[in-house]
Amino acid sequence: MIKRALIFLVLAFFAWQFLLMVTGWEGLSGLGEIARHYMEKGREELGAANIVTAIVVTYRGLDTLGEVSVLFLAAAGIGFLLGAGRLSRKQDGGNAGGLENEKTRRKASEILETGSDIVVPAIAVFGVYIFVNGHLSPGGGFQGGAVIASAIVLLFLSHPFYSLNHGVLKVTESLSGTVYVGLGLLGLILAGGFLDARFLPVGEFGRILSAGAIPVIYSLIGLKVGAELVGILEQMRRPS
Amino acid sequence: MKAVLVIGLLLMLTGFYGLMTRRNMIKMVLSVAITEVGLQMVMITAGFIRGGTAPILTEDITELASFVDPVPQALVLTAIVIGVAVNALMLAFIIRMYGKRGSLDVRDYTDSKW
Amino acid sequence: MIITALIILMGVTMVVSAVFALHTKNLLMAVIAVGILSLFSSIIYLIMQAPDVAMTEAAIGAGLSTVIFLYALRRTTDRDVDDD
Amino acid sequence: MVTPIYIFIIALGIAFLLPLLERAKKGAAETVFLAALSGIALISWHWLFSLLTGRCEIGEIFTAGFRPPFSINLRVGMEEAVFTSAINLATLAGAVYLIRELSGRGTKSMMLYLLFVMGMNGMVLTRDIFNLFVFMEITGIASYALVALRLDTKGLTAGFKYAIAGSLASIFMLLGIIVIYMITGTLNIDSIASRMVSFSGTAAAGFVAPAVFMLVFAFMIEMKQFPANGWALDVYDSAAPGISAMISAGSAGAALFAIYKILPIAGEGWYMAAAITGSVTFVAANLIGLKQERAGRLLGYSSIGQMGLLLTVVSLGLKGSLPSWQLIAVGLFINHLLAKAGLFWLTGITGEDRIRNWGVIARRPFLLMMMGLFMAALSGFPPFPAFWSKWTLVMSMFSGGMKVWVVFILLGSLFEVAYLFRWFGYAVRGGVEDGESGDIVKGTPEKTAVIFFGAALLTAVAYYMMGKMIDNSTLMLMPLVGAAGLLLFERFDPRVRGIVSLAAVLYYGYMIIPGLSGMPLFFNSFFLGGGAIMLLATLHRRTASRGFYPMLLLMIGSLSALALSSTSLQFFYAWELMTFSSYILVLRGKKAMKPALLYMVFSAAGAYLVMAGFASAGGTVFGGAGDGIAGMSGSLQMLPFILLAAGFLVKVAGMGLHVWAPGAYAEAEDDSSAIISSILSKAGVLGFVFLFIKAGTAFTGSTYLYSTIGWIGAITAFFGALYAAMQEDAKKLLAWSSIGQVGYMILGLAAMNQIGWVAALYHSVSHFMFKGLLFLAVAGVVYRTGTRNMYEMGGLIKRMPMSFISVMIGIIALSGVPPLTGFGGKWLLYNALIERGWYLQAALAFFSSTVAFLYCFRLVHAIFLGQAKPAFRKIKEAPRSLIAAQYILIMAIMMFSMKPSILIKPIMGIVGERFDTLLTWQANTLYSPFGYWNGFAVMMVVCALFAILLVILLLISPKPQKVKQFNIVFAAERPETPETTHYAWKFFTPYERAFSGILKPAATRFWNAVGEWAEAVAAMSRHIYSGNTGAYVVQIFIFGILLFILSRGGLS
Repeated sequence: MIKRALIFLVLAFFAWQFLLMVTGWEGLSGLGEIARHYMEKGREELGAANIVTAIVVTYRGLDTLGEVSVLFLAAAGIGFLLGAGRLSRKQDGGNAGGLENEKTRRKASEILETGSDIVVPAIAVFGVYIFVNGHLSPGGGFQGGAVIASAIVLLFLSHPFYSLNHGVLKVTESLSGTVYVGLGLLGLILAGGFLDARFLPVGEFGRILSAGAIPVIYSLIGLKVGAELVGILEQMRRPS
Repeated sequence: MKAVLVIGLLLMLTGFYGLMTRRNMIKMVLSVAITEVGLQMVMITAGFIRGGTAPILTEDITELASFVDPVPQALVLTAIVIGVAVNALMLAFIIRMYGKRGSLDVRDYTDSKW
Repeated sequence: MIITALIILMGVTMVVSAVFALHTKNLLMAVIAVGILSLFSSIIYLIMQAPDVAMTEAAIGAGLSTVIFLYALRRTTDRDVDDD
Repeated sequence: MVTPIYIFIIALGIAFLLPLLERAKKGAAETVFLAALSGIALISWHWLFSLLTGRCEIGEIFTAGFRPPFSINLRVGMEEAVFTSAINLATLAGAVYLIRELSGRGTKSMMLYLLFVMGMNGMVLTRDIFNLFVFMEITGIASYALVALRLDTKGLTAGFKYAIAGSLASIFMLLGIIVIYMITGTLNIDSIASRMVSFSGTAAAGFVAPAVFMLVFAFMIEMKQFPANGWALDVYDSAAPGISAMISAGSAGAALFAIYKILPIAGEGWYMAAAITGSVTFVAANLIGLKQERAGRLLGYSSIGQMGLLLTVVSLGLKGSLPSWQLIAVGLFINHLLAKAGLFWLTGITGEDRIRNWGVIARRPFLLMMMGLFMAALSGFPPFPAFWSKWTLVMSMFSGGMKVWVVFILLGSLFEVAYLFRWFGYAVRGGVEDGESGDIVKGTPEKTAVIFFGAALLTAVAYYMMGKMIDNSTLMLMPLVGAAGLLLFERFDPRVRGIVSLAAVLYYGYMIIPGLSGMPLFFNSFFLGGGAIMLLATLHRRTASRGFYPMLLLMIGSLSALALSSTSLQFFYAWELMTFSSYILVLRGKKAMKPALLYMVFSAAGAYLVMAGFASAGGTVFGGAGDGIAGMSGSLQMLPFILLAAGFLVKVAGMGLHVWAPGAYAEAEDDSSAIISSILSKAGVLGFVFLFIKAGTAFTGSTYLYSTIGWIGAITAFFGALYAAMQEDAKKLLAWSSIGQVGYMILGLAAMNQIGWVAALYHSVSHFMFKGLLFLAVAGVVYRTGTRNMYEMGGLIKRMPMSFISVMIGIIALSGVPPLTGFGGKWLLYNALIERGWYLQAALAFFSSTVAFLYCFRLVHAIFLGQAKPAFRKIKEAPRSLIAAQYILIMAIMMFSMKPSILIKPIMGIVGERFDTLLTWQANTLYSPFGYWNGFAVMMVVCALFAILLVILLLISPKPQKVKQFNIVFAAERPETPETTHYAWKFFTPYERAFSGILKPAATRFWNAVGEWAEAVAAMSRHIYSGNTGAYVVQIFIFGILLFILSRGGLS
């Protein structure tokens, strides 16, 4: 009873705080200082059409590197938790972690299998397209990586016993990450600072090969994110 | 666009409610996910400018004021990825805990206390 | 105006599905409800002129996240749970 | 300069590459991993040293080639360099410590660790608020997974709780960040801070306030503030100790730094709320820790407490009410970092979570020593950094008028001391409750090395801070250097160590005493001379006696430093050293676990009173006390006087505050008891001397402070004697007697006239001699008989005649009858009291002296006279060195008895001219206004009287008849427990009945009740940490509401 009252009190309090925010909220009427700078100078400084990409990859590149690290950490953590030592049979009672699912897993239907064999590569290519064009149109490494990962999900669905080539996955994961950091370093050495994409020419606006190293970096991010997400999915799927 | 703001904040409150009342660990993570969606909506609203378009430049640069703020979008991008990563990690914890004790009830995991 | 109405409609749906997700006894339904919530939010982002975010939310928040939840469900329980 | 960006490049590059090394040669991954951490550490040290030596400016690092606020920038200033250096050093050491476990878990765990370190560096370095969030997430996620390193249910659960709490914090943080971005248009911390101010009055403020609140709320969760910290406790509790060490030490520091950056953004209104939250956390966590029985969780409570304290310091510092707060914060932080990590590491080595079983560590003297060192550091004993920080903190708080804060901080510290030393007591004395007592704690070489490294580093920082903080630091360092030097001799025979210590004390005395005069001369001669005699007595030791001589030397040295101190800080420093070293000496006694803890808690409380007293007086109370009474200034306020007097009353075991003393005096090792009760008890007397010199006669007229203290002295004297009479245990008897005797000294000092002071100082020396003599004699008897109960002894006069003579002389001197020294003391005291007009007190003191006869008689009668027990028929005289020390004391007593002027004249010189001169000498006769005393003549007369009486006795008494002890003439059967028929069994029962009304140990009951109450509160409050994640979530939210209310209160 006391607990219910407390919960009600908490909700009421935060509702009141949120209400204060809503009533006081006026919304932006114009761009703030840094946003204006990005919109005005972004094109000439970085040559990217998609300013969000410019921000993500360059202006706030350190955030993105951190974000990739978070994903990497989560993948490592999940791998550590679920991969390290087989999930043994119940230690203190209860249902063993989905072991019997392995047996009950049915083979997918013929149509799904064949269909996915055709669709999966297409989706993967689409994913690549998304991150390669990240500096020009909406989308980029994260979205592209996620799309690639969804292709893999489809693969998992259609081929329940499909096993990924872990070597390739691991190498992709490691190398894309390392090269990403390496490109950042190149920015430090050749251009203005760590993760500065301008060590490659800015190029002609609107082309694939423009905006300095942004497309390269975003592609690497895409590969990395894709590999991490696939790794996570693989770990979560596998009842080890 | 106060409507979006209100929806976002309502979702956050719903998430808080779930986090406080649910005992099923998966539902707790779902509550976190709901809260995060709400939060991201608030964040997007914070960058919204009435009449603005997506911050993607075209060959013929138009009036600057006609864009929405790109910065919150970049932040939300990061927030989404981080949120999902953490949720996945929490689920991994749950899977492993379930393997130990065969329960999803958070009250069954109070080994360390006081 | 239509857009506002659409947003409000979606918003109500979202809140309802959030509450549903928290109260249903069926975890699978709960996960799917949250997935729908995410999907709707990505539509709202699109309306709010944030295509990048919308794509991310759709692909990662609504898509992969849901799959991860489903995997987790499969590995923890295959029965409905009682929740107070 | 190497840009700190390389910290991130190294960490990420290596972390990304590590998976590829999984299949590589064994050890390759580990090597690369450690190399990466070393590289990171090197970069931060490189910055630290360059900044310290002024070789470089503050480093501003712009990423992406754009200036802030357009892109994220990092900064390495002094503060950042200190924090990253400390964190990186600790995490490097921690990695070495953990390397086997990490390596056993595969490269993934090393990646996690590496990014954990990177995250913390980022949190410290970044100047972008969103980037701060990202780095916090990195640190957080890495820690969630690392907590579960062992993959046990506890660890997994804790990781899950941590993740839930972390998610909540980041949700609130993002909400705050986005609103702040909205109104300032920037994410750069420096630009935000300046822009936030201009929003305080505008329309936007309406929706900014909730957002700012949520931002602060988020960071408060990260800071593990009470009561939103159950999850954190479970984390410390459940993770592998090596990991807990890193989370407690490292991420705490990074979070602290983060909040240091955030608070100015939130605005000044939040400083007070944060400071209050911090101190509430500090007190609450330490209070609840009192009930904790498990090491990991105990350290968790302590960690959280420290976080609270640090938060208080930082918030008050930012608010501008704490000058030199940076020094305080850095000192506390580094101290916490190393000491806490060290203790966690030790927990990992012993593998024992229940503190009751920590006796396992006692077999490893090195580890035990390390534990003692970390304990000392954590509780703020000198010379460790926390000591200097706490001193500065309390001083600045008092000078800023923040007295209530001081009360809370000292209270929290006291709780912390209580539970830490309770644990340490178990480690030294607890033994092993269950299981095989045979298992020896194993530590791998690298783990032991890491612990040693931590301790060494702590000592180095301590040395550095000491040099900065204290005047005349070389002199003040001497006791520590001496003790440390003695450690080198630990492997030698105890006699060698004893002789080396003795030589050290003598040489030290030879070096300093000639240059002294006044009170320092008196007390130094007393402490060092007495110490030397007592050291001689310890030479009978044949047991290993690990750590005994270093601590003894430290105690004697710190007493000397106490007498030499010329500033308050020096005084307090020496005082605390003395407390710690004597605590260890007490703890060495076989049954001393509880008495030692009581001693420590009371001493710490007394010390805090003293510290508060100094602080309330503005810092330099005892400056100039070295001049003796001539420096009497009368410039003390009421509050400092009371605080200091209360502190010293604890030390002299004034009635009501004495409950620690009987146990501590009696339960120490037998020779230590002699030292502690005869020498150490005078430290409080010294305190009063210094205090009264400073206070002068300021309070004699207007208030009754002096007479209150006088009364306490008189009552102490009375009750000490009374309780002594009721004891069955010879050492307890002497202990109570000591308490009573010190009461006389306080009474004499409080009289504030020349005779009183001469009486007090004279009696100090005299008491040292006879009480040392008695304790040593009893030590010899206990050594031979193996018991302390007097009714089990008897008839030892034949076996131990030398000891008998000692006791005989001792009790004559003690009871204050002519002709021995005790008489002079009493005579002077009565003169002083009558001169002052304190007739009632004089009467009480006189009555106490008569009571003293009761126990004196008993001491000699029960032990030495009567029939010898069969078991003791063959025992030998006490060891030679004990006897030698006793006879030196006897010679001194004889000499001073016959020629009191040797002692009294110098004392009169030292007391000096400030009081009206009442005492005069004519030849060997001392004249007071009320009479005269010629020691030599008295001696002659008494000796003659005794000789005549003896002759008469021999002539008239019939032939003596020998009777066997249990020859029961009047009954037919032999009693079942023969001891109870011993005439010394409950000898004074009739008196006990007569006095039963006042003998009820009211003080003991009172303090027991206080202790029980504190424990009950702790037991009750800790139930909020139910271990239920859902409940923790609710607590976090409730904490939010409380924080909000607090901030409103702070704003108005």
